[in-house]
Amino acid sequence: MFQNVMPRYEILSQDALATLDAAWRRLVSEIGVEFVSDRAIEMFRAAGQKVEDHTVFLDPEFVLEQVAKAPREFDVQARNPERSVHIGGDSMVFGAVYGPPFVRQGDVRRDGTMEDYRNFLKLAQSFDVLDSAGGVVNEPNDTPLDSRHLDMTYALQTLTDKIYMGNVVSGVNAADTIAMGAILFGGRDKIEETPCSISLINCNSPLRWDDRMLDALFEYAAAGQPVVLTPFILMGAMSPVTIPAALVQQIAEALSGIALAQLIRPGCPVIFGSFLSNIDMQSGSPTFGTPESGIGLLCTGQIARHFGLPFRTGGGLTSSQLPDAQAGYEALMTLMPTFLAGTNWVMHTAGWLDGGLVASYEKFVVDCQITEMLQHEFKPLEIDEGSIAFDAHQEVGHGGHFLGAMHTMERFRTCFYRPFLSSSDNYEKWMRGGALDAAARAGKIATAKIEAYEPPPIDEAIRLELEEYVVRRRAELGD
Amino acid sequence: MFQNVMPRYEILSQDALATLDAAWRRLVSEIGVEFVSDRAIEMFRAAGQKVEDHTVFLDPEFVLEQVAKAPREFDVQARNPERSVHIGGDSMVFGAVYGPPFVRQGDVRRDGTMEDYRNFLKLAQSFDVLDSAGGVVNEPNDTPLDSRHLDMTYALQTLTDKIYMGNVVSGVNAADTIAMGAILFGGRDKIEETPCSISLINCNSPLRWDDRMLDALFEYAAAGQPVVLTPFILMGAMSPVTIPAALVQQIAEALSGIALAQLIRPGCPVIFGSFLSNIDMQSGSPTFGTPESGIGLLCTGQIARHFGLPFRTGGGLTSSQLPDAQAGYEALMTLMPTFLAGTNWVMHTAGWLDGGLVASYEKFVVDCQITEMLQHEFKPLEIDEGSIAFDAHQEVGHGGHFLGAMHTMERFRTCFYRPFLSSSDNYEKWMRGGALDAAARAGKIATAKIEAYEPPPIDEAIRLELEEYVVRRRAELGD
Amino acid sequence: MTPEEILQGLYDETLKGNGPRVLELTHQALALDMTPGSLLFDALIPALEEVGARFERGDYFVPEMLIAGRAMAGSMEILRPLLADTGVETIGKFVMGTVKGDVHDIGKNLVNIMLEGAGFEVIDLGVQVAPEKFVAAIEEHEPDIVGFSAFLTTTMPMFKANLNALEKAGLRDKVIVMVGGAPVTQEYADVVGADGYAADASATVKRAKALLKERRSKVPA
Amino acid sequence: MTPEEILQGLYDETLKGNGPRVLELTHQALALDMTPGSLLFDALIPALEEVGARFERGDYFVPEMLIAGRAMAGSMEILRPLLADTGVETIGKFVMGTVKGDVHDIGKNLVNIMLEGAGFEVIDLGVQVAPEKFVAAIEEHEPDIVGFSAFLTTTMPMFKANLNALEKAGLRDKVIVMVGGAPVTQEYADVVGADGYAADASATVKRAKALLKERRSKVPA
Repeated sequence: MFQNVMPRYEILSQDALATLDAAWRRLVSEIGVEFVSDRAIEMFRAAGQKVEDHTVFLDPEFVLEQVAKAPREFDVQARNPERSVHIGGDSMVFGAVYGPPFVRQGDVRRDGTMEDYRNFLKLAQSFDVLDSAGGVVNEPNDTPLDSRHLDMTYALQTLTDKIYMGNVVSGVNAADTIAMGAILFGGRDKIEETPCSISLINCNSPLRWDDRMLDALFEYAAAGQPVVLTPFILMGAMSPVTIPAALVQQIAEALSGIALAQLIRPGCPVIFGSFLSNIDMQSGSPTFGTPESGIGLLCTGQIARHFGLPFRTGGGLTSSQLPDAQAGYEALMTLMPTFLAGTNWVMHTAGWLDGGLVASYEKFVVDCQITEMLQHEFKPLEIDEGSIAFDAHQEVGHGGHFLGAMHTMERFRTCFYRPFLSSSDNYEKWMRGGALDAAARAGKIATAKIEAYEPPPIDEAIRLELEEYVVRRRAELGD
Repeated sequence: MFQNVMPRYEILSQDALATLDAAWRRLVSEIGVEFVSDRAIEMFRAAGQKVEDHTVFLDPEFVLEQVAKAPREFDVQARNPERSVHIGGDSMVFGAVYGPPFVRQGDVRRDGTMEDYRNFLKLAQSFDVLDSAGGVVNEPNDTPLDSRHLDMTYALQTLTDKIYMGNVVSGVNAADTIAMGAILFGGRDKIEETPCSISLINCNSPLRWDDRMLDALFEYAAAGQPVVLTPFILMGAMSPVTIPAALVQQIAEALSGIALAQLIRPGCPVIFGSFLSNIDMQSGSPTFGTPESGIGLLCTGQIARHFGLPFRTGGGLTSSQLPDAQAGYEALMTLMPTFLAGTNWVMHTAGWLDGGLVASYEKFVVDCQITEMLQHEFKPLEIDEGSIAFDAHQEVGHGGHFLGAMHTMERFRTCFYRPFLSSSDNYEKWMRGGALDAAARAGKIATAKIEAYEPPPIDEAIRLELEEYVVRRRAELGD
Repeated sequence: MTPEEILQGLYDETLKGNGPRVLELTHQALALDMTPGSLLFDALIPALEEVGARFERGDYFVPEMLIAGRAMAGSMEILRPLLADTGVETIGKFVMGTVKGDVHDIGKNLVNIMLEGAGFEVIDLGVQVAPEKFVAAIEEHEPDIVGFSAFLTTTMPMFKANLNALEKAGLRDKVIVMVGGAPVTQEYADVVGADGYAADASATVKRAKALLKERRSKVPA
Repeated sequence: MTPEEILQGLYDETLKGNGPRVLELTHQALALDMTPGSLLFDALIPALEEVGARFERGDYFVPEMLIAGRAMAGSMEILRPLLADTGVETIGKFVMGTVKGDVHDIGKNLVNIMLEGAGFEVIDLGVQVAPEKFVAAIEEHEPDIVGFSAFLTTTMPMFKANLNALEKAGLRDKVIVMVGGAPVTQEYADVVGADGYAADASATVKRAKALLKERRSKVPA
């Protein structure tokens, strides 16, 4: 888990914040938010909010009262206590890509399988920059649909010892995920005390919360498991084309979802989510790593801090089909602002390709490399006599070199970050090494890591109990 | 010319600045700076500084007095007045890569030629994000050495109508460049009034200014042409391995060079230069786009502002041999901080590969793409009723789409930045298009731009006079 | 205005997406006793083919596509009953929906825009459309084609469920079935037994026209 | 200490770059009447070969290379005159400089570090070395190899100027000429008539050793 103690880059003036503040209040109270769930509607009605059909017209002050119940910061436990994380404040917690139906390895693009899924989990376990494999690193299309969530959760719990994300396809799946968490951590009371999963609840923007997502939300919130309430906005399609409008809509959607979570269980840990990019207005394709999404991301951080909530945004996003130059610059075009904004929970950190439709082995390694570089870049400078190194100048004089100075001898192993993927070989050496581009080298690293993978030890009794649960539930679900 | 009115990202505390301030004073006064030039030494001696052999022990207050004479901001004129630039303040001015002996096009890496040089100038003229082709976009190895500077300057003056950089190989070359500038702009008084070139004077770090560079400095400063005094620091070799030490050394070197420029001609426009990266301590290779260089860059901007000077740093730097993912993320890893710091003069913006040894056609296009994206990202948000778009929500309601909303209709052509290189084609469309990666697409764009290039009109009489000058001087130089 | 001028006007204004003016010209044309068929085939459809071509070339943006389609749809409201009376074939009728369990509709909306732009009459059932709803809509509207859109690998199996429901209702042979959505592939479409698949909106229009032509060449109208 | 222990100690301490201790052990060894040749071939050179191997593998960093080389150089100061007396061949003597007009020296310094690390005696003439200075240094030090380093395409022609100066001074056949630097290529080295080129420091060591071996196999020592 990375601590970002560098300054935040904030670009909204106080005036601008005030304008956005006035605007979301107007949106929730005059346009209202649709909750496609009778349970949710009843809760809002009982709390005195104006309800028409499935639309709730929210009193902004009521919303803020609910939001105030959410903790500013909280812990999520991993089965390896060293991997437990803290969400909020200066912490930045990173998870891998989430959701791609396809997988790319080298030149081949194909349906993702359970084999791929397990491989990506091994990679996620192997890279220290990642605090979590996430949840659906790729869709394992070769496993039965109704019980797939059991297989994925079991894999997350056994192949990695890091925190993981909960399945949100339905309320039933959510309940299974919680039950398996309770087994792993020794009882539901244990995970209600310190949660063990984070779940992604997306808003069907504009201004609509969908029944499936809400069913999952009810389960997780009731169990005190953190939920990321994410307005999922591609400007131009799901929001107006202007960034301020998207920001306002994002506040309205996220806070309305958070308010519901607090009605379900006051004090339930929540994360202010954001997934903000735009479509290409010519073709209609979603685009990623765009200037607009970068600006939106920086503003989002500032807004979340304004409401005193931990937030999620960013990742190694790109529209590119290959781990090429475009993938490199687009991923960083989102990851750099992710750090500048001090994002607390970062999904899609590694592996994302083709607008999230593809999980790529090579891109996974590229993204881990970029993230590790950023984690080094966002460290505070230590300025003291030692680092000012006057003595080194006395030793070296004018026009000399510092390769053998005492000051260098004391520090040379650790003074600079040494990348594992980037190459600084000169031309001849690079040619001798096979003239591999970054993608090819990344592929080799991925293969090597998967081969070298060692499963983290787990109590056999617990593993058996999890396995029995999976077998029993699979039968009950009829797969 | 881009105006960056976004906030600057500053990471040094006041205390840290004060410590660095104390340290450079100690460096210049106790270790001193070596000037391998009797003329320079005489000037410092005459100005009352303590001199021993070729080392000057500078009084920091004296240095600051000289620095105070340099203008905070100044103009540089291009022969097309619309391309003239302002250096300093919020302006960011971009030039292409400078100095590579080799060229890469597709799979081929070879010695650069005059043909390549002219091609790169055409590219630089074609991309609006660039304000200048720079100077030695690649070394034209197939032209005679002694008169090469004449050919390059002539090409810069005729193939582009943007500002250009002066040749610094020797005092003679500098004088020729100035003379050709005088021809182009109608007399030496015209270019002394508003300069027409910028020249790069590198410090032979640590703490040594070399005779060749100083010879060129004397010429340019006397003619009132701006000089970029650049400590060229690869930490670990030319400076101690700690960033604060490199920053202190950079201040000492840059300010001492600036002081000399002011002694030569008080008020001479100068730019606080910085080229700061590190070597790999294992292999000794220079590395670029590193976390350390990113941090150094951000600090440099803050330091230059502290001294009230325009500054140079950044660029699309990378160690990569190919325009691959590494080239993409390393270039942006430097270019993003370049914008965050509000760099006034950016060299090596486009085309840099292999640690600056190679100018690449494809990378040139990739970098222009990245820079154009950043120029869009670093625009202030307009927050007003129109951009908040409440009416659009009234029109669309919950869960609808905004593709046809009035608000969208009014803005769809210009609301989002549309990249010229990045592709957001979906998989099938991309396959139909030939499954080209970003480098391949960039190569096509480069070829198309060079073919479509139209020379900017020039007064034939002036062109003839320039040509005559080149012919006459070439004969005098014996080539 | 002469009939020629009216046709030219209809073409130009449809291209621009000027709905009110297209309606006005439609009324004027009918007042001059011009045939609905000539309006459709000599002005509206050529206009929308040009719109499609411009979109493909990258000249037209999605919103332009959309308003051109809307302008044409306005005119078609008036022409459709008249065309039915005269027995002229329209391009075709398309029932479209995102499958049950799935709320992704941006892709589907784009497809609808393009289909309308190409002269199809589109009935959009929205998102989360259950098999019974598809069956009911097909019975009510008797479309030429039905489209299922799915964006989740977990909802793609609904294609099969929908097809089974059509079988059961005895409608499978009465309608062409197309499927699409980001995770869908041609292979998957073949496996579930759909008649057609397309990867994006303009491909959908081409494929839909081709399938219709094929069908009509087999089945007498 | 036994002679075995001393050799082991020399090997270990050279590997660590512990200069003072290496000197001490050298003195102890000579006090025990061990031969300079055995110190050189059974401890120092094997140690430096291991250093080179570790560097190549990426285990050793440049500064470690540098202090190991310095440690050995310290011992060689003492051994060299003794070896000369006994007629044992040392690894070789290398005069190195950056050519006139060029101030780039990082690459050259690295090469020097690696050469010293491999046991060469290196005389570094610094930067901006004029042809006359190379000639004078070769006359004074009688090296086996001279190296010209250039980093600018504008200073690479100095290779030719240096070679001409050697010709004129009648030294061209007395010394192996190597060239290098970032913009230099094998082709260029061939064109100007240098004996060897290498692209980086470890390649330089390999190439230098190979050239020496070749030369010595031809010319009797």
